[in-house]
Amino acid sequence: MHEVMFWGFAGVALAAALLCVTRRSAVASALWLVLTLFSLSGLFVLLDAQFIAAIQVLVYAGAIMVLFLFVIMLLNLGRAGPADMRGWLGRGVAALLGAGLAVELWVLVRIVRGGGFAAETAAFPLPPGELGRVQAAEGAVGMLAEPLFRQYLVPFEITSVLLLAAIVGAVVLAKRKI
Amino acid sequence: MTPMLIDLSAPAGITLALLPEIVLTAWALILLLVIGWRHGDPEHHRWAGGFTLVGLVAALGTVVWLWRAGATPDGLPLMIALDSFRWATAAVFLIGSMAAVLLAQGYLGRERILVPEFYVLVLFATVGMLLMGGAADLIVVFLGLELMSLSVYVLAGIKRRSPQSSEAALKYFLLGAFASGFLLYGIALIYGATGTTNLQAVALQLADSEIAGRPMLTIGAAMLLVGFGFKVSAVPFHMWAPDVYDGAPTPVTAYMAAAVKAAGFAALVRVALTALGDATAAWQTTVWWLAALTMIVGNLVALAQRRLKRMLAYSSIAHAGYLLVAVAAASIQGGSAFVFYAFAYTLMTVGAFAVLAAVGRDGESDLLIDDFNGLAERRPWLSFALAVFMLSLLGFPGTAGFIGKWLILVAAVEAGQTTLAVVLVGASVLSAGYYLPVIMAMYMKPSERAEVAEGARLARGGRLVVAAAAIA
Amino acid sequence: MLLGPALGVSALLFAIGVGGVLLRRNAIVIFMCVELMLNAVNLTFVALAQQLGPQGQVIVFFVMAVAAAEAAVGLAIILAVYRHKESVNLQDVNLLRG
Amino acid sequence: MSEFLLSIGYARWVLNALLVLPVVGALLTLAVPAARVKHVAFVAALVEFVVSAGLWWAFDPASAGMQFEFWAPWIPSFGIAYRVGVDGISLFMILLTTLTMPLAMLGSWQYITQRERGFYALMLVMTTGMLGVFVALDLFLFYVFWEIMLIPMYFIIGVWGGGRRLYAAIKFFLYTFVGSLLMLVAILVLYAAVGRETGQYTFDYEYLLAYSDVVRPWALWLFGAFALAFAIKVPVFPFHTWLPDAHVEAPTAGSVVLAGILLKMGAYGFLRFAVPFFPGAAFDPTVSTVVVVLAVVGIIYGALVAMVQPDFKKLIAYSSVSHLGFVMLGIWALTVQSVAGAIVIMINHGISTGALFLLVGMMYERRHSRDIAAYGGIARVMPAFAAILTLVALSSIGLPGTNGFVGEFLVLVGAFRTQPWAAGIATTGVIFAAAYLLWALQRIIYEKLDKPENAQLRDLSPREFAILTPIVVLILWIGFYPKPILTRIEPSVRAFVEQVRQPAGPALRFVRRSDVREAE
Amino acid sequence: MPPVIEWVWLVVALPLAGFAANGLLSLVKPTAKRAVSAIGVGTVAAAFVMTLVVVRGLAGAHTTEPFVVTLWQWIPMGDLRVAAAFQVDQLSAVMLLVVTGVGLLIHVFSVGYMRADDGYARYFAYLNLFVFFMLVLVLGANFPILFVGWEGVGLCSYLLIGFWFDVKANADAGKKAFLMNRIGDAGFLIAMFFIFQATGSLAFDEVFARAPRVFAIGGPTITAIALFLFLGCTGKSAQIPLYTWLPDAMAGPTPVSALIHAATMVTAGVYLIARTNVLFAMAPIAGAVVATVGAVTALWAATIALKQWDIKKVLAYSTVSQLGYMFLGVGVGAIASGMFHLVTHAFFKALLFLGAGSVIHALHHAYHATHRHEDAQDMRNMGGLRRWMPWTAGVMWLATLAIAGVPGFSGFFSKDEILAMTFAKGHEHVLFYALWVVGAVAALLTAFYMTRLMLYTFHGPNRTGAAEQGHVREAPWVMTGPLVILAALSVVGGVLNLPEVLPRSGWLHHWLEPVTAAGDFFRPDAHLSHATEWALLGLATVIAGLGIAAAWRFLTPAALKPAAEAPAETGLQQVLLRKWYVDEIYDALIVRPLVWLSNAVLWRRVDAGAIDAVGVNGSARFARGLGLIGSWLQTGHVGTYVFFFVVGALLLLRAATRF
Repeated sequence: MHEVMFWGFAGVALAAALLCVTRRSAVASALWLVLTLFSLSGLFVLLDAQFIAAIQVLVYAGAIMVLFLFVIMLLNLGRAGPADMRGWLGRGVAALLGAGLAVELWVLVRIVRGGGFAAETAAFPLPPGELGRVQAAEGAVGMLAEPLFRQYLVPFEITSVLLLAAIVGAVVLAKRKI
Repeated sequence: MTPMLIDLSAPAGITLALLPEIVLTAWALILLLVIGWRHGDPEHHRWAGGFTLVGLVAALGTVVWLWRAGATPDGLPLMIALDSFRWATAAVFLIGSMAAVLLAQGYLGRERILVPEFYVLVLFATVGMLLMGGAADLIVVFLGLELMSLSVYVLAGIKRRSPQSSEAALKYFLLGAFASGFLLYGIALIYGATGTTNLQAVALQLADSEIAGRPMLTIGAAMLLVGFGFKVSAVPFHMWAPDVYDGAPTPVTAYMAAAVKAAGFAALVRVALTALGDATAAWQTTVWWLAALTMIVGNLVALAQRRLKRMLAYSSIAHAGYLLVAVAAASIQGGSAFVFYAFAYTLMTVGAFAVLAAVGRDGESDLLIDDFNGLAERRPWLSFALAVFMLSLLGFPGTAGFIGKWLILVAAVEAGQTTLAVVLVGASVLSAGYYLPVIMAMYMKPSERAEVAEGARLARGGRLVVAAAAIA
Repeated sequence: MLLGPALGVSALLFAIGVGGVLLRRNAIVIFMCVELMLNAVNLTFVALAQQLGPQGQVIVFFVMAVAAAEAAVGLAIILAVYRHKESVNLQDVNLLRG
Repeated sequence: MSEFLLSIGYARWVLNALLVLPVVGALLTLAVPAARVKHVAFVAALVEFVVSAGLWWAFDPASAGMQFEFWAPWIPSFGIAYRVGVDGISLFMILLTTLTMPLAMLGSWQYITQRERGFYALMLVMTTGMLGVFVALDLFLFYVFWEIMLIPMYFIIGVWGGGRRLYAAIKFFLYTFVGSLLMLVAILVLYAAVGRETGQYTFDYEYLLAYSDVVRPWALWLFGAFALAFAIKVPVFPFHTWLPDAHVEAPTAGSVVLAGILLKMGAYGFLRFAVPFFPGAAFDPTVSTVVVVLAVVGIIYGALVAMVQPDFKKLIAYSSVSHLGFVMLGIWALTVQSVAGAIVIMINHGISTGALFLLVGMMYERRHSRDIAAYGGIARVMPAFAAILTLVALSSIGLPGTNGFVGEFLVLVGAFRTQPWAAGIATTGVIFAAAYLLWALQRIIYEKLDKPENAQLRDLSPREFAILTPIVVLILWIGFYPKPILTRIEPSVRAFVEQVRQPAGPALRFVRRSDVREAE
Repeated sequence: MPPVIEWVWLVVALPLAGFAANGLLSLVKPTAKRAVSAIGVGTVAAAFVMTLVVVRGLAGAHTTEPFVVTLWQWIPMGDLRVAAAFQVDQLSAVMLLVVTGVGLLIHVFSVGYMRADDGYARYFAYLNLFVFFMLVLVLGANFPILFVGWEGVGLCSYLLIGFWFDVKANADAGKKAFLMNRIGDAGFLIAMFFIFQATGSLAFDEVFARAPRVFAIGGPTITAIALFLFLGCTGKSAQIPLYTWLPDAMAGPTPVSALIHAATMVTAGVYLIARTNVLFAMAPIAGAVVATVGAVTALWAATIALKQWDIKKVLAYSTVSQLGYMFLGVGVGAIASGMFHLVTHAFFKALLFLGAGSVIHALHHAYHATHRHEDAQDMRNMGGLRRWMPWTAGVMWLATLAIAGVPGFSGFFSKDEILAMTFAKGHEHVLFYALWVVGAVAALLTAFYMTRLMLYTFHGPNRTGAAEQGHVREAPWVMTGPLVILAALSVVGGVLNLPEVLPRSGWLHHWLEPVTAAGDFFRPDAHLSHATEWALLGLATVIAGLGIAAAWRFLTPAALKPAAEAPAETGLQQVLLRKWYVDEIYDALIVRPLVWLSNAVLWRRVDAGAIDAVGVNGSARFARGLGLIGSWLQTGHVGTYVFFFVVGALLLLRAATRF
């Protein structure tokens, strides 16, 4: 059951991703990307990351993609332009390089298949299902809140500065009149 | 002197350890508040610059204080490192930022880029750099890098009237984000291979040579290199650099060529030497090739340039190659050589851009080398300064550039990278082919411009930069 | 134990994202492809977190924040370019070259 | 004299003074009013010469080692020290330098009319650079000086040079730069290897020399890097093409310094560094054959090409290639006579060729042409000039009784012992030398005075006499009584030859029995 | 050592002082001709007196060992010790006397000859310098010092040939002389290197003492040394193949031709072989080569002399020819005979040249007076001059008889002795009989062309021109005085070394014995019976008479036309007039190819073409070209950048997964 759902979400995610990059219309691409993000969120749930799955939907699909769509609409880019996609040579090159990258990275899967993951990572691997149990015990939020505000306090604060900088930057660039 | 032990798990300790960053952030916030209702007036603008400078100096003060106090982490450094590398690089970044601010003060007014947020963004970018140089965790590296990058994307495009500036921002942003993806993937794989993102913990794991050779780690390292390679503009990930340097306002270009690149290197050196120091097999050869290619391509293409700004952009790529040699040495000497060279390079390149800014106007990107003909007659001191910068960039004895190059060569040779050292000197010869014509134009060719170039006066701050850098 | 498949899916997604960046000329779509790449990496983190503890998920949290920030700045830059060129097609953005 | 020098502690401060004085002079030239610049510079150069002249008396001719040494730590963490010293090999290079500079400045008196301040300051700075090269006993220090003097020369050619000065300047710079950077790498490899082996990381000349054996596996490569740097500077055929351009385009003083001193730095480098550090590589049969062949080719080739030059300066430039070929042959023949002869030729070439360039400069100042064809018959109107030109040309030809003969004779007589064929062929060089110089001489000062613009030329002015008199005196003095010079050179040369021969071992199997006698 | 010998340096120093003084005067006050003459002649006269004193000292010492006066160490380096040292012995004494004596006479003559010249001071400076170097040459106690003089006289020769440098031909001739000499000098140098290599010394006494121990008789080293030395001699003494400079050298003032190119410098080669006779004695093959080259040169030059019109050219080829005799003499080992001929030749050839100078001087004045530009040296413009110049004609006839070998005159004895010694060596190898025949034929030709010269110059009708005849005058006494003295010497010079068949024979032979003895040790004793000797003397007389008579009989001065109207020569006459086209052949085979090689190939192709254009500028252009490609790839399109980015990333990953 678990696995069937995994492959289902994975299949949708991959297919939607492919459509996202190949649709001429920017709006279509954006919507397919939203579908990919949703599928990913499903995968996150299956991988014992419920909180992440939730904010994936909230932040990514809900906020970021809306922003994208907003800009697309603002700039009136809804209609596909003829030059949006590369020519056949460009497509071939893109496909080739993409496939090449996939092949290179596929080695990761082979490793995991071949030797089992426990042998692959040196660090303290959790027993299978342990993370799920922790999540059940501490709650999806609690499991993340603890490290986030203790161990990862510094990065968290940096993130806040980062967002502030992004706001300032966006304002500087996008404001009609300064 | 007893080292000052800092407990990095307690909030007080973290505050102390991050003092420079906190000072800068606080400064940025105050500045943001102030300029919220006081901007648009050149007077306010100048004030903002001055204020920023004070902040940078204050941060430098805290850095020096922590350095002299011998701040040492109590146990494993979590997230943030406390070592001399951090303080040294922090000093380089802060000085680079100061130079950029000094340069910008006159420049922005002259070019009518009256956006006081410029300084806020410089401060934020500096915070990002400090974090990159001081990171003890890959996540901090990543976040610092993003903080710096985002700020600099905006800075590159801050001259909104100029299509070139916007284009530079767009190219930088798209490729930068793209490269961040690779970097992040690399972090993920290293996390996967070692189970941690803490640099020292990673190193501990990799002390086991069996792990060091695993594909997950090597691929992760390669991905990291791609990401850093982009930031430091290593060939073949360099192609954004000339365009962006060309299009961005000159003070920003100087900032990018000097401090931003140095920050990228600082992070690279930290990751490579601290975390992957025992897994040199995974990256040394690659860095070797990157270094060689970067030096050769950067210098060759620079040879073909006729516009000074673009030539300096390619030269900055070439210098990234020299710095990569220091990284490829994979030794402590390499690290210290890097710090010194970064410092020297910051000064000389900022100086060169400062002269460029002083001579040209309206973006300067159209300033041909031929336009410098006979400059020595008209503006002897400026020409002298530029000549010194060129020689320093060339690595001529008597300049800081030489000492830097010397240190890098020593490190490379001691690490047995003699071939790379030979490539380095060969590339230096190429570089003479474009640095010298600048000197030739200024001193040995007659002036073609009839008009007495009285305008385009160098701002006081700019002059300070030139003077400081010329001493180097 | 879905680690292997998850890593594979994430690698494929990443590759698709890269392919998209190579394929497209529209700055916004390229940016979306970059977002896709970031998400692929997120999937890797989450999959690894299942074995290595919740830190991986925390990192995903940060990545999302970064993505949001990038989106804000990036779209602002695209807007700025659009003001000059009336286009976000990268074919039209080549003042700087050589 | 020597008591007086002792009483003022001359030996302790002389080298430092020599290095500092020109810089002080340069600063002064920047400070004084424009009209006084050249006087100040000239006085500075003259003072420098006077100070250096004491070396002649204070030098102990019995010692082969370094004298007047001074040592001070500089960058201890890298084993870099400020260490200077003089031996019989460098002594005359120093004197030559300090003598040439005031003469070259006098020779520029009217030639340089623009940006005098810069010119004289650069000349003085260059003096320090060149002297530094000759006295440095620390490889880092040496390298710094070696490179530093490039810049003043580059400016002197590029700013005050002739029509194609830009091309000549950058060619000069790049050529030299290529070689010297490779040498830098070689220095570092030596430093690292010796440091690794002995635990003592230092750039000290004598320390590295003592342990240079540790790099034996890569000695050929390191030697190659050093040799390239020096060969370009010498210049050895086929690395010589920068020389004609640089010589021709440089202003008089530039040519004089180039020919008189800069070229010597290459040969000096071989004597001081390349050969002693890597004797095995330098006298590897293949290497030594190549060098000797190149030296001989340079001798003949330089002479032949010089013969057909229409430009007098270019002719002199190619003649330098020929002369320096003798120097290379002398070093590689590795006998006491030939090496000493090489040094004497270095001195002579500095004097004679420097003088020739000064004379060309005087011609140029009058007629603004360096074309041989523009002259003819000027002995009628400028008899004193013609007489001195003839004398200098004869010295360059190597006529016995002039300095030129002493050097060439020593080189050839020594070289014949170990490299008979090369020496034999090189001897024919003296024929070609006579051919190109006499032919040029004929076309310049003899034949009919058929160009009206030449009819009114002034003969030498008192200033020009002042420049040329010391040269004439030296030409004759060294020609007739070179002994004081030879005795000062001999111990160092002897030490050089013995030290190099020792480890060279089987490579020197061609040394004849008769040659071994002298070691007894 | 007699103390007076120590003063030998004065002999050398005096002319040098004269040079310095006159040289200075020539730059400062060239018009002070009186002072110049006083200095120029005075120093040489003083040197002559000093020479007499020194030679007296030497003769009084009755020693067989040379006196070596070391002045200072010249080039001491390692085991090489070259001292500035003079060697006074019998051989150098002879040369000293000739050089200072004849030199003095020619200096005196020059006072008259050069009186009107602008470069009077310069001339005397050069002449004094020449005497200085010549004295260094003959006094040098080691090879390098000898070489100083050797090259120095070459230099003076160069300066004096090109004395009237306004004319390109003169300057060319000077240069040619120097270069030809230099070729020989290179040989000399190589010989020195060999000697030093083998014996470890360059001082004469040491070398000659060590030579028997070091060299095998007839061995390759000693032969090479001797041949290289002889190469030096062929340059200096104008022998085949390097003789062509000497006729051109006649471009110089005539007293110079007399002093340098007849009496002294050109005989330096003979002197050198006499000096190193030990070495030549040990290298019989080299000796044979010397003799052969000498004999062939004697004949060769004589043929050319037959057809020359320029009076000085005839004398020049005659000089070459006579030098050939001297080499024949020293080549067969008859050192004293060679030296004997050297001395007598110095007398009569100097006389001939000075006489010719006197004629030229007169004609020059004549043409000058009428403002005609005719060649004052062309015999076709002379004829019948004995009417106006009886003294000159008379003394020149004496010299002609001497050189032609008329019995009783000095040339008869010296030339005959050489031929006799050659003949005597014939029993060793038939080659020497052949050489004797060649020498005899050359003697015949000598008698012929000298008579021709006298006939055309002094006899028959005058062709100078009607207007000019009135201006032709005998030279002043300052010029004819030296002529008379030389004439006397030419006549009686033979007593120096009479043949064995006469009483008081072989004085010079005995005098030189200390020098030649070491060499004679290695030579088989060649002796002629008195009968043969008488026969040879008779034959010589016949040859001389035949030559003179033939000239007298066949030549008709009356039929000659002045040079301006003379018809072109044809056939063999043309070939002889053009000197067998040797100059043209040298030019075509050596000079032109060399210049072409240097200019078109080495300079333009190798230097500018290959090294500079391809190597240096080519690499610069190549680098710039690569840079332009890189710049072109920088398209400005993000797509391109991403493409390279991804390719790079793939390569990096590829490298990473290989581990």
